[in-house]
Amino acid sequence: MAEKLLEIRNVTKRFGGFHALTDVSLHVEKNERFGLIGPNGSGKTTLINCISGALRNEGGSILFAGTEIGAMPAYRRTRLGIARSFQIPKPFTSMTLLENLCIPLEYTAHAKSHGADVASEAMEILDQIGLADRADKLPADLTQIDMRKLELARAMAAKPQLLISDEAMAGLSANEVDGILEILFKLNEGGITIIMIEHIMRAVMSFSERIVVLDAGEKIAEGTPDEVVNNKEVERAYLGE
Amino acid sequence: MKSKGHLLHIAVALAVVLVAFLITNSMENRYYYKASYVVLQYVVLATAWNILGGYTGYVNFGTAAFFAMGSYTAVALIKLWKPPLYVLLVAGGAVSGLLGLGIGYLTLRLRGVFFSIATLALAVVLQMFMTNWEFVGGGAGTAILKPRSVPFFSNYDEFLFFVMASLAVAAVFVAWLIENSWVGRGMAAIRDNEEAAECMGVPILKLKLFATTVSGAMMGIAGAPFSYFVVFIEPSSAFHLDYAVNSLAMPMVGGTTTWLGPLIGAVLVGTAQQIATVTLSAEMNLLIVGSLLVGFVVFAPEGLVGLFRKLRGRAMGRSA
Amino acid sequence: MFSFELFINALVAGLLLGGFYAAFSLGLSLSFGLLDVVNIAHPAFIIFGSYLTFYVNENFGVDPILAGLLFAVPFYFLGVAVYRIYYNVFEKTGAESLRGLVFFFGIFFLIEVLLIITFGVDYRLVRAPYIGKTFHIGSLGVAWRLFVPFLVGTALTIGLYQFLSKTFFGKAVMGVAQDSLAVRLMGADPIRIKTIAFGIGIATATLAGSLLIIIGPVEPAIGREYIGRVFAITVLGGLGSMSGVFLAALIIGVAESFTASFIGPSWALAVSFGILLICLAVRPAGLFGR
Amino acid sequence: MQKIRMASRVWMVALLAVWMVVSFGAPAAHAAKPLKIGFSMALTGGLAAAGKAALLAMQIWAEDVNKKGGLLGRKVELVYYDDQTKPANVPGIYAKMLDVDKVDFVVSGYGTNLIVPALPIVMERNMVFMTLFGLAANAKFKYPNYFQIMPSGPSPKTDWSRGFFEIAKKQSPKPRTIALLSADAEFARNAVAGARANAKKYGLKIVYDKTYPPGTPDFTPVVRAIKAANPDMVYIGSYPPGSVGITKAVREVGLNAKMFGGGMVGLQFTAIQMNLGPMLNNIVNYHFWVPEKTLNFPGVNAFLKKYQAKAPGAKLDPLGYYLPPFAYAYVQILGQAIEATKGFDQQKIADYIRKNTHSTVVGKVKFGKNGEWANSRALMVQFQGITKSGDINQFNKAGVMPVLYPDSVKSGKIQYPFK
Repeated sequence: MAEKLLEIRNVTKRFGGFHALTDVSLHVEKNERFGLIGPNGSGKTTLINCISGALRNEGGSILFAGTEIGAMPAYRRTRLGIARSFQIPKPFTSMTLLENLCIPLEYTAHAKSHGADVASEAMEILDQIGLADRADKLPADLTQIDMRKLELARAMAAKPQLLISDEAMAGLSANEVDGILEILFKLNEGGITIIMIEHIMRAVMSFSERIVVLDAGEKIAEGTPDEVVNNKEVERAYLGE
Repeated sequence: MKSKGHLLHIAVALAVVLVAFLITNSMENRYYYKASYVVLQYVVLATAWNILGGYTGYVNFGTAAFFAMGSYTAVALIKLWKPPLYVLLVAGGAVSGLLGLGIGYLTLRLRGVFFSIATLALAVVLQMFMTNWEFVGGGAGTAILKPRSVPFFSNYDEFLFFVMASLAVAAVFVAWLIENSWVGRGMAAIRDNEEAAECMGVPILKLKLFATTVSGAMMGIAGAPFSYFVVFIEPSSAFHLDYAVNSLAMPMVGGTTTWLGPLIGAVLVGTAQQIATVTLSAEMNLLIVGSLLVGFVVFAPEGLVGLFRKLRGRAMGRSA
Repeated sequence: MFSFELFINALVAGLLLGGFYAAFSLGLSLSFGLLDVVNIAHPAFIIFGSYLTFYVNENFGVDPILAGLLFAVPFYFLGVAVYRIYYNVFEKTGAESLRGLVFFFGIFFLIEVLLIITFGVDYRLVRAPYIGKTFHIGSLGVAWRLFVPFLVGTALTIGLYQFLSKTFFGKAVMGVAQDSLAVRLMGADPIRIKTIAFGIGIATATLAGSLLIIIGPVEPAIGREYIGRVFAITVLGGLGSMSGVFLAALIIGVAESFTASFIGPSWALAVSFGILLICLAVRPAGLFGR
Repeated sequence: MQKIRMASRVWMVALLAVWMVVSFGAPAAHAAKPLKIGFSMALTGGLAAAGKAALLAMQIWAEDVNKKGGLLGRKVELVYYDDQTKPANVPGIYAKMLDVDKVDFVVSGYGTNLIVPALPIVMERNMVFMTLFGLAANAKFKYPNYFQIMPSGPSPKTDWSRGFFEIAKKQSPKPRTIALLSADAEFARNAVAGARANAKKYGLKIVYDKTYPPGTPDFTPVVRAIKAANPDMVYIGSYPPGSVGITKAVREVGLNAKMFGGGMVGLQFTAIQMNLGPMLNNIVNYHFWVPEKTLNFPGVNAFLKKYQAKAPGAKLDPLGYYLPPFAYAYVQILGQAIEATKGFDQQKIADYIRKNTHSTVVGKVKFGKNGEWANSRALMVQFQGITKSGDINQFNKAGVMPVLYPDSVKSGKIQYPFK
């Protein structure tokens, strides 16, 4: 039995009268490739916001590597090893790509020794992801695909144990999707656990070892990609009745 | 490389202070000291405003409140036991710094605009308290007698000029330090995208509180010698909206992302205002500030520093 | 010093004042609350309205309320123009938060200066038959000077409320506030809707301006005294809720009136700002917010 | 890249320094001939209405003097700057006038807040300092060469309102209680502080004593609270917006008090008088000059005629009773002293002003303690017989605002009680 890196127990979140998440429980194992899917408005983004700390869950608990993190501010969760990319890229617009990467390096990877020389490290990551030649550019000058890559590169710079990739491939061409998938596989081989949230089924199904399906704030299915595809509940959720 | 940069800047800063001191010993004309004092005071205020507004992206409309609290702290102490000026500076800075910390703690969890509104309200509330606090003169105001003489300087005006020049140098130096440190880079991340910054491990609340505190303290320090400068202090002039407008317009004109921006803005706009005061009518003075503010925000959002860079970039592009 | 008569009169005076405050704050609630445009210059537009009212009242004897209604039309277009600039320069580029605020602050300042240059700094007043007269209901005295603004403020609230909740366009405005993507899917242009809504917000400013100058004398810089107050009301009312704004305005009005009657007028403003600061710290969605 | 940036920054800083030096150092050309009198004046900001009227009066004086060939053969030239009603601007302006413009004399701007900041620099140079409407501004500094033209008297704060109490004392039934209300600002607070002291002296019980902040839109709650306290007299220290608001609220709410008024700034201004009209009737308020026979001093009517000819064009108070004659008088005294001492010696002129009685457009002026008038002539006038609003001709003749106090210039009888 593999070690549980992230464990979510009975998490609930409301916005006013609207139940965004009801009693959701799931776990992610160490070094797993984990898929999270569900129709629009099913609560995926709310759930990862609760994990990353942008939102606070109301009921239940969230454990990361055995530590309860539900009450922690987001930056401390990042320092524990949870990094995320955003669905709509949120780069630091006034900084070059290199400087963008220096922020997580300085504040997370080297949080204890501020001022360490992080530029060369940032350059390495840019090199890995294929943005090295644009290190001096501003995010505004990037193409859609490079923007996605920057988003991932910045998350990588936080040196996470767990990387949450929030629809990193939306709007990309098939070739570009493969490019991103390749990066994610490589990261996973390097020992990083990955949660992928994605609408592009081809990508999730080929990437994930295990998938959880959310619908209307509740978990309706869990299993291998094959199991999930053949699940009736899932079919109903996606196609409607 | 890094420590060399520090040394150079410290040397430049000390040199400016020394020059200010030498000027006081060679020039007699009082007007230049008074006018320069006002301009230098705005260098401090604009730089202070920019640490929060320009670096971190939170708009403070309450500069007057922080400035006036520094002044009134000094007035209270002068009424109590007439301490030396450096005590006033420290106390004024402490009170306004705490004020910044408090207002930051109250509102910085919210969207930035609420912080701005709160600072607006803060100025009104504090003005009301000062108006009702009879010990420091209340609404009627109070006259402050400045010390007759001071060692090394031939009169107190020169001394105040020297103090304010040193404070301006110190303020710009602090801004430079912050800008070029991990703290400054974290602030810039907050300004660019707060949510992303936090997810990249930046402790946003702590940094924002640091910014409000330092910025508030610097404004308070700038306000501390004010009562000696005007010798008469009353709430409506100490809390004058001009401080809020100018300390915001100056960085906008100069450029908000570097320490140089507020310095350029304060010197240009401040000097222009001093000249306008003695040449044009004051309506024109206000009109100029207002138009500059709107004009720069609309047409040159990066300020003069940004314009300058753009021009040079173009020139370099051509030569390359 | 406490008596029932004083109490009831303070209550009524506060409610009347509140009705006027509502007229003052509705436009801001529309732009700030619904459109997310932090129009800090709103009070300046109001003072501008006061001066136009003064001008036609002084020179042509036009009734102030009528003047306010007349100028609503040009003010609408003024609002449209301001929003167009704001949109093109700030919203489109996503730079609205900091620079947009500063932009409106500059507008505030410019309006004030232009008023000073045109009209001078003297206090200006208007004449109308109902100023200075009172009617009585038992021991309750009600000044027309305050009752008229209250009525107009109430009417304006009801009008805007009906407009936003009943008409197609109003619903589109509410839609923009919640989700501009959804509005675009409905086939409406959110920018056009925002432009019109902002124009309406500025149009209310002239009416509020004529009410202001009915109540008391006006000088160019008086708008500053109101910035904090209108934001207090707007935030307290729960951004963008017309009925919430009205209730919040009444609460602030009554709070000020009671403070003035029983504690002393010097603390009246502090009470409303105290309410604002507490509200921001404890419940930023406002008392009546969602 | 980094290095280039560094170098350009150093350049920019250097440029800034040059700009500062050049802009301040631009030499001011000055001819030796004219006699320069320098002052700051509130031409914008809160006190601008008064400041502009004062400036016009001073310009009329300069014209009058120059028409007669100037002072000791030198033409008078007024050097003035707008202080924007901001005390912080005043020290710089006086330093500039003295060190750059090299003025021969300085006089003050309008109002306590703008007089005090100029005092230290004037004191350092031992210059004579004529000032315009400071309320006890010299109490702390006790500068011997300071002379203040407002006729409040040797103990300004209490003399200011004494008339109000002297009048009340003589009425029957005699008032026993008083309510005090003051605006939260310099003059009003001081005026009411004086009234408070007087109330104690005259044995009145204070039943209400509050302040209100600027920006108060509605005064009915305050007036009701005062009414509930049921005072026999009400003394108000207020600025124009408050004066108008309070007067309207009093007319709407009604008041049982037998005397009402005191230190309400604004009720002296023609525009406000025209707007309030009959609402003013019976209010007893301070004033400085009204067109009564007892105040018809030599020269004042000639001055007002010139003033009234120019005022409409400058958008100023069309009648100019309140402040302008005094603004004329304070420079008039300086001019007379220069001529009498036949020289420009500051100390001699100051001594002359201190020792002599001066004949001016505001009557005979003698200075006493702290440079205030030796004897108070703070007027209390009452509005009487105003029938309609909007008519300027009601206010430009005798009998509308008869002087009730002091007795030396008394010109009418009080209508009592307040209705």
